[in-house]
Parts: sequence; C-alpha cells; structure tokens
Amino acid sequence: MQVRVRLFAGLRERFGAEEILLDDLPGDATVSTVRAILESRCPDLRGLPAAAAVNLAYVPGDRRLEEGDEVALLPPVSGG
Amino acid sequence: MQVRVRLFAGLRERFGAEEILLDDLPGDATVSTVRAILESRCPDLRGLPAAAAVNLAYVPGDRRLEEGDEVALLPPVSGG
Amino acid sequence: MNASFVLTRARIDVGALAPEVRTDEDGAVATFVGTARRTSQGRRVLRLEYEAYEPMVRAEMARIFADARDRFRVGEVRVVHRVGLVPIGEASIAIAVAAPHRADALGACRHLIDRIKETVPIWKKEVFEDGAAWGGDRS
Amino acid sequence: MNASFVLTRARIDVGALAPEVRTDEDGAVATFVGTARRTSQGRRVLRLEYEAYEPMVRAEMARIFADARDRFRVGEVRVVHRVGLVPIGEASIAIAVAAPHRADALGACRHLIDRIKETVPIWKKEVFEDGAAWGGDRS
Repeated sequence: MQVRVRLFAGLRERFGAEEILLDDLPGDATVSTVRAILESRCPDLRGLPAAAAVNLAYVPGDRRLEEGDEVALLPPVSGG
Repeated sequence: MQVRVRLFAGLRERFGAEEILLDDLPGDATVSTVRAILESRCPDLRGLPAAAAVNLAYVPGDRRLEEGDEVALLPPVSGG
Repeated sequence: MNASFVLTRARIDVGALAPEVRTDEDGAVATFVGTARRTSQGRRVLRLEYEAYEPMVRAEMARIFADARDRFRVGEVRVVHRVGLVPIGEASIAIAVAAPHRADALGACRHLIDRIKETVPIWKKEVFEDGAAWGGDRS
Repeated sequence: MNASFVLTRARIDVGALAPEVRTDEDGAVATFVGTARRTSQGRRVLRLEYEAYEPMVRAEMARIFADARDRFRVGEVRVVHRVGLVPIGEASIAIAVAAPHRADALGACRHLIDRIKETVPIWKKEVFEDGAAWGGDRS
C-alpha cells in the first residue's frame, strides 16, 4: 500500500522534507505506523507533539490507512 | 429647598419640558418626592418606568436630596 | 489602558478607529459597530434619533472605563457615540480596543458595549412611517 | 449566513472588511484583527512567517463556518488569513461578522477566532534576532 505523507513547521524542518511517499506499507498500517517509520528514519522527530490528518480531516492515531491516502503530521497549530 | 429636575426621552415628551426647578421642597424630600410632584402635575407620567440620578450618578428612590441637587428621571436607556 | 470617549452629531468614520488604537505591542484589535437597522420588531424604520444626558454620559463612561481597566489588560480604547439623527445603515456607536492578547481585546470590547447599553443615559427613538417609539428592542 | 475565506500572501486591507459585510438588516458588526507583535515572551520579534496546509485549511474553515451557522444568527462573515512573511504591526488575520443583533455578531466573531486558533492547520514562526521558534505563545 502506498500513501503520501506531508510534514509541516518544525516537523518538516527536522525531517528535511515537506512530502514523502511511503510505498510498502502493510495492509493494516495506521497513522501510528507512519509516524514510527518516520521516527526510525529521523530519530529527531521522537517526542515531538503532532496531531494527524488523513485526507484533510483530523483522525486518531489508530486510524487504518487506505491506498492513496494523504497523511499529514501536524504540530500544534498556531495560526490566527 | 430648591432642586433642578431634568427629564428625558418619553418622560420629557409627556411632561412637555426638559428641565424644571422645584422650589419649595421639604427638607426631607427624596427622589420619590420629586417623582410624586411631577406625577401630580402630569398624571400621564404615572406608571412609566424610570431610574433616577442625582448629580450625574444613579441613586435609589429613597435618596434624600440636598439644596441645589440636579435630579434626573431616566427612562430605560437604549443607547449603543 | 488609555481610554477616550466622544459624543458626536457627525457621521462616525468607522474605519478610522482600529488603526488609531493599535501599537506594535498589541497582538489583537477588536471592534464593535452598532448600526441603524432598516427593520425593528417587524416594522420598517425610517431613521433613528438619539438623545443623551451628556454630562452624565461622560460620568458613566468614566466609571465604565475604570471598571474595564480593572478587568482587562488592554492598550488603547476608543468609544464614539453619535447623537441626533442617525440614518439607516450608519453607525450609532463604534468601539475599538487594542490589547497584547486576543482574550482581553475581545472581552473588553464586549464588556464595554454590554455596560454601555445597560447604564449609559442615551435614548434611541425609532421613527416609523406611521409613528415613533422610544427604546425599541435593545439587542 | 454567507461566509467567505481567503488565504493571501498580500497585506490585509483591514479597513475594507467591515463595510463589505454590513447590510441594512444588520444592527451590529464585530471585527477581530490579529497583528504581529514586537515582543513575544519577553523577546524582540523581527517578523513572523506563517505556513499553511492549504487544502486542509479550506476544509477546516468550511467545518468551522458550518458550526458557526448552527450557533449564531448572522448575516455575512469574512475571514482573511495571511501566509508567508508578516512584518511587525501588520495583520495576520482579520475577521468581520455582521448580524441583526450584537450578541450574535460578537459571539460569532469570538467563536471563529477561538476555533481557528484551535484547529486550523496554520503555523507561525517567530523570528528573533538570535533564532526562531514555531508557535510561541498562542494567545
């Protein structure tokens, strides 16, 4: 299963990319699976607070993913 | 004792004057005394809701008056 | 808190207020403008007329500003109230509050208009095609 | 309720918003403007930079407007948020709400800015003389 992952603000800066494609996700992958993969590639992300969105809506970490989903990791927002 | 009485909005219109001087008030006159005198001169005022102010501050109806006070009868306010 | 109050017979320049209150130490500006509505309690309004007990208005505004100063941390505050004739669509009151933080700017703005409507001795006359009434709905 | 939302890299024309939302059926216009402060948590700020997850910002604003529509009786609502560089003193966000009555205009304005700060995926970077930080104090 393939998903697109988007990163923002401090997460984006630490990871060094604003978007990546994850190709070989298992069929039961969740948002937390994605986060764990990113942390294994970039240990600097560990402990950073982040909410998650799938296809432009907030989701809990145990949300199961589907082929083609757009997953976003969102540090605490500070707009306004 | 003499006091100046000011009337506003619907009270002013019904009474037909915006200001009157009351000259021969007894020494123990209160705001309610003033209101009763005005109602005796203009029965149309009876039953109209009005707060009172003396010298530019809200006061209760039993507030004792002093020589030279400016008494105002204030219908429910509607500014803003 | 630096507060100013103006009673005027002239049209209020609503857009001028917000830029006048803001400084570089403020993160928030809240404004409230009350305008003369075309319809009141289902009837067509031709115009409004406001009457004020001017010296008491000033005294009461000073009390309201002192109270706001105790409750909110704000920078500059301006309140302008129009008296006399107010045509439909024009402003009867404009309030602008600048503050470092939004909760103070918004809270003070709401507190001011609520207190003004409650205690400041100003009266609105709604003039209809077939009569007139003092007060009207006061929301 | 007729609501519009704009994300822009240009300077926000704060004064233009309020006149645009008001109609003759409105008795109240409330506005909120968030501006870039010179000082944050005791440090001197040089400028702000805002980053947005734009398609989700639009989706989230649609949800926030739908919720406001359920809670308040308002006329027209406009929200403009700036992204990219925001110099000190300029607006990062401007909200204008027109309504027949003041409680709805003020309540909706506050509800909108509170919800936007809570859930809309936009991030502020404060740039100081000696570094930069995401988020900062979010009041």
